Amino acid sequence: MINKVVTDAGAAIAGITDGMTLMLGGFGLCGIPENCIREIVARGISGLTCISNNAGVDDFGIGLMLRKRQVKKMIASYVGENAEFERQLLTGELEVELVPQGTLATRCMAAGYGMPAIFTPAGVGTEVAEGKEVRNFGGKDYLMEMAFDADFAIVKAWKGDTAGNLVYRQTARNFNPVMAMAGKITIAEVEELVPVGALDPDHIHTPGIYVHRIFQGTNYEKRIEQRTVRGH
Amino acid sequence: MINKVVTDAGAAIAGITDGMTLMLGGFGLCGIPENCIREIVARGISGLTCISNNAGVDDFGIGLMLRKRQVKKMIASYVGENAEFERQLLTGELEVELVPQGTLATRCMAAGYGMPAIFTPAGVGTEVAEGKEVRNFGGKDYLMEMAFDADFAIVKAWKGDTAGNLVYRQTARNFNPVMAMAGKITIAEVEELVPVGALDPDHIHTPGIYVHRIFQGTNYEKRIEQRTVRGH
Amino acid sequence: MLDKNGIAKRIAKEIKDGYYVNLGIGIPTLVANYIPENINVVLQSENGLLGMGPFPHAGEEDADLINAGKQTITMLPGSAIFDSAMSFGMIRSQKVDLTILGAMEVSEYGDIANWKIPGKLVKGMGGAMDLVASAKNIIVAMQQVNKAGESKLLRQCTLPLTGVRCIRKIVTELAVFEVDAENGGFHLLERAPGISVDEIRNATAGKFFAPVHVPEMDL
Amino acid sequence: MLDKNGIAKRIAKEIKDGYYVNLGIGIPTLVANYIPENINVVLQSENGLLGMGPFPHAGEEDADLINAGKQTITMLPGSAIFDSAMSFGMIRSQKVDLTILGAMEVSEYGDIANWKIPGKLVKGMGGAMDLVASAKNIIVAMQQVNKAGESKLLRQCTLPLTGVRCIRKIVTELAVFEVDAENGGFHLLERAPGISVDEIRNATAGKFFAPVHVPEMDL
Repeated sequence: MINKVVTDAGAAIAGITDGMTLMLGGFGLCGIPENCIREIVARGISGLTCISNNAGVDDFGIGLMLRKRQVKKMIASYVGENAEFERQLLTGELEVELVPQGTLATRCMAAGYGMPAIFTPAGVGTEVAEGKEVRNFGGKDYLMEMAFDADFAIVKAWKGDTAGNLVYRQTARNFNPVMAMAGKITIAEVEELVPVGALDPDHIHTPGIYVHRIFQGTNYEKRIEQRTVRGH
Repeated sequence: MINKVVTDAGAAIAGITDGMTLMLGGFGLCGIPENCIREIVARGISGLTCISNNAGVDDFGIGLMLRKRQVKKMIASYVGENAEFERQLLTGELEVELVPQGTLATRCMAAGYGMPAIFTPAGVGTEVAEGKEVRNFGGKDYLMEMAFDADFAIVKAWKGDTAGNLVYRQTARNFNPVMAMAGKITIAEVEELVPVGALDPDHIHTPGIYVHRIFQGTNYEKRIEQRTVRGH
Repeated sequence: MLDKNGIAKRIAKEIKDGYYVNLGIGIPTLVANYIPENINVVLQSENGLLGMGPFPHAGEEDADLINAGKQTITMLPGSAIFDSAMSFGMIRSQKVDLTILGAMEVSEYGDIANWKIPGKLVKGMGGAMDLVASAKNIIVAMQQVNKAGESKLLRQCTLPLTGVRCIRKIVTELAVFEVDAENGGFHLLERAPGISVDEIRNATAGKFFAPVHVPEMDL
Repeated sequence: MLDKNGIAKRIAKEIKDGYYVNLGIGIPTLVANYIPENINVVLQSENGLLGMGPFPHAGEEDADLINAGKQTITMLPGSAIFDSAMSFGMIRSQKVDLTILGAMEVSEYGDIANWKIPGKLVKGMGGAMDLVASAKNIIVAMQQVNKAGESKLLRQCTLPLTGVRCIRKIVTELAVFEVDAENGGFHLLERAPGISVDEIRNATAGKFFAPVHVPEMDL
């Protein structure tokens, strides 16, 4: 019987090699696949193109991969909060493609939904539009943006079952469901792996058909980037 | 304070007038907005264009509207199981636009997601492609299909809260979430209306921002179209 | 000559462990009865369900739980519910490994017609056009010969098309074929028990190819 | 001259009962503090939340619950969580009634620049380009004059654009403007308390229009 469950991040990332394109779920440090990132860093896989909304911070998330110079190109919407990123960008070591956040999300969804391209008004008239087809619908201009093509998508969910069904928690959902749909191979790491039947079919955010490998992660740090609390 | 809750189907369908375009959720008779259909029939609103996956059966669902000749045009993917429909189609009283089911769903989603058009391979090389732009991406042909433009979307959910958040039950979900996103005005009828806070934010299928009016329906028949049971 | 269940039984052998499968209405639905128990297969129903189970026991039918044929069904453990856009999203992105559906006609180039007979009432294509345009792996389950004795494996389809050059494999009451969409032609792979190559050739209106030795189906 | 809180307070008056509102980082975030209690407003955070509440009490921060500025937040009753595609779907389809965001420059035609200073490090546009391209109702909250004393309300933006002809209303430390995207021009609507029309004119580099009588803001 085919089994999607793998023991750990080491087994999960089998097949990820130098030069591949990876999607990594999360928004800032929220809902990022900590275990897989740790393992990719440990193995030193390099020359990677990473599609992710952000690039982590200096010492966490994708920032760990940047520090080890494993990333050739970053496709993201916002890459602040990262001095090492800045250094590599200014020295030309790192290539960066900035994409409006909604365009980024929708290009992932397009891949998962088998749509080769989508139309969005975001970026019309700006440098984001350079080289792209502009098309008018109903008096408004839209850019045609292409679906992403990623070798692996790596996502983090709260719970998952052995069939690969995933449930996310609060805003740790963010890009994870759209990336889960979009990888040629999708790896899910979850805080809690449960048997089939333990999740309500009505509550599943990512159906298992999109998930090829799943494992229960360990030692989640779940770091908070901007700890803000209420005044008195 | 603005209040989305209306008392009943009568109040919910206020503003629906002759000649409008309506989206109606459901698949077959599963998950259809029974209360609103009943009310539209009672009022005799006519000349309607209905976008719905199916056209009901002779004496239930959209079939009730057909029987009263309220529908000018039906946009659907499958319209069998309906003798009166057949009669009106053959006499030319009823206009029909048949749309592949995935195209129908995606044209709804496109409206809800602010995408003026989408690309799908469904129908390439068939009569569905007539008059449509064909475009090749990566060696494969796709049709460009336009987002729907509906005056009202009328959906049925299992539970809803007073903020308009909706939860569907099992396969009664079907087209309801994509249509809920797509109407200029969206009406939701629910089996159970609950106060805000009663639904888990992680379990909401349609966020309330898409829903303009909501009410708790009555006398749900929930008719089964093909009752099939297991042999011994 | 195979009956409907025989066709379904033969098709079931094409299903591999771990497959996600979409079964059309008619003979394809019967395939579910012949899936080997030692493999794990998940059935997709395009109205929005993965993990479709058998029909419910009498009295346990639920109006909220139906398949794409509008029949009452059950869910197996590990099922997931989703909306129609996502359902066809996973079909278009080829996450569904195998699609099995019926046909009125198939051409030697793999064109299929199965949704409309001009002059007769049109019921609509439902999800068939999406499925045939998107699936990487489609098996057609059909009667090779109609009631008038005419072959439905043709040089060209005469009925309005559902999809173009999309069918690779056909299982009929007589045989299993592979379709050569490149050069055109029905390549005979297997014979139904007791059926001769000549009988199959005679029932095939399109270009027909058979190797010297054609094995009988192993059912 | 208004401080940041003054600008936020004035903008809060633009928010109507039943509005869904997206608040950008900086001054816009402060607007939440001035929304009248007798109206019902739902805040959207584009990372995937409707119903954003105030910051949590110390000790109740949850790493899984942040806003688009990556700050820990809370949810109010009636909240809904969704993915990034749906979040920008509702933005593009104009379900969000009002977007409030900051700007480095605005042109007299309503072009906005707020994401990039060439030669300085580029942090990225985040969701700003999607928001300005889609929202039907955008208010810019900004300082009218930079630290060098130069106006940021220009004939043409000098920085790379975030969006074209999309800004209709601007609230600064000095005034409230309406932008005429058709003919070009900043139309003065209100003065900050104690600020004269001339002071505002002098702080506006783009075409400036003022009626004979310009009311003072009602804060």
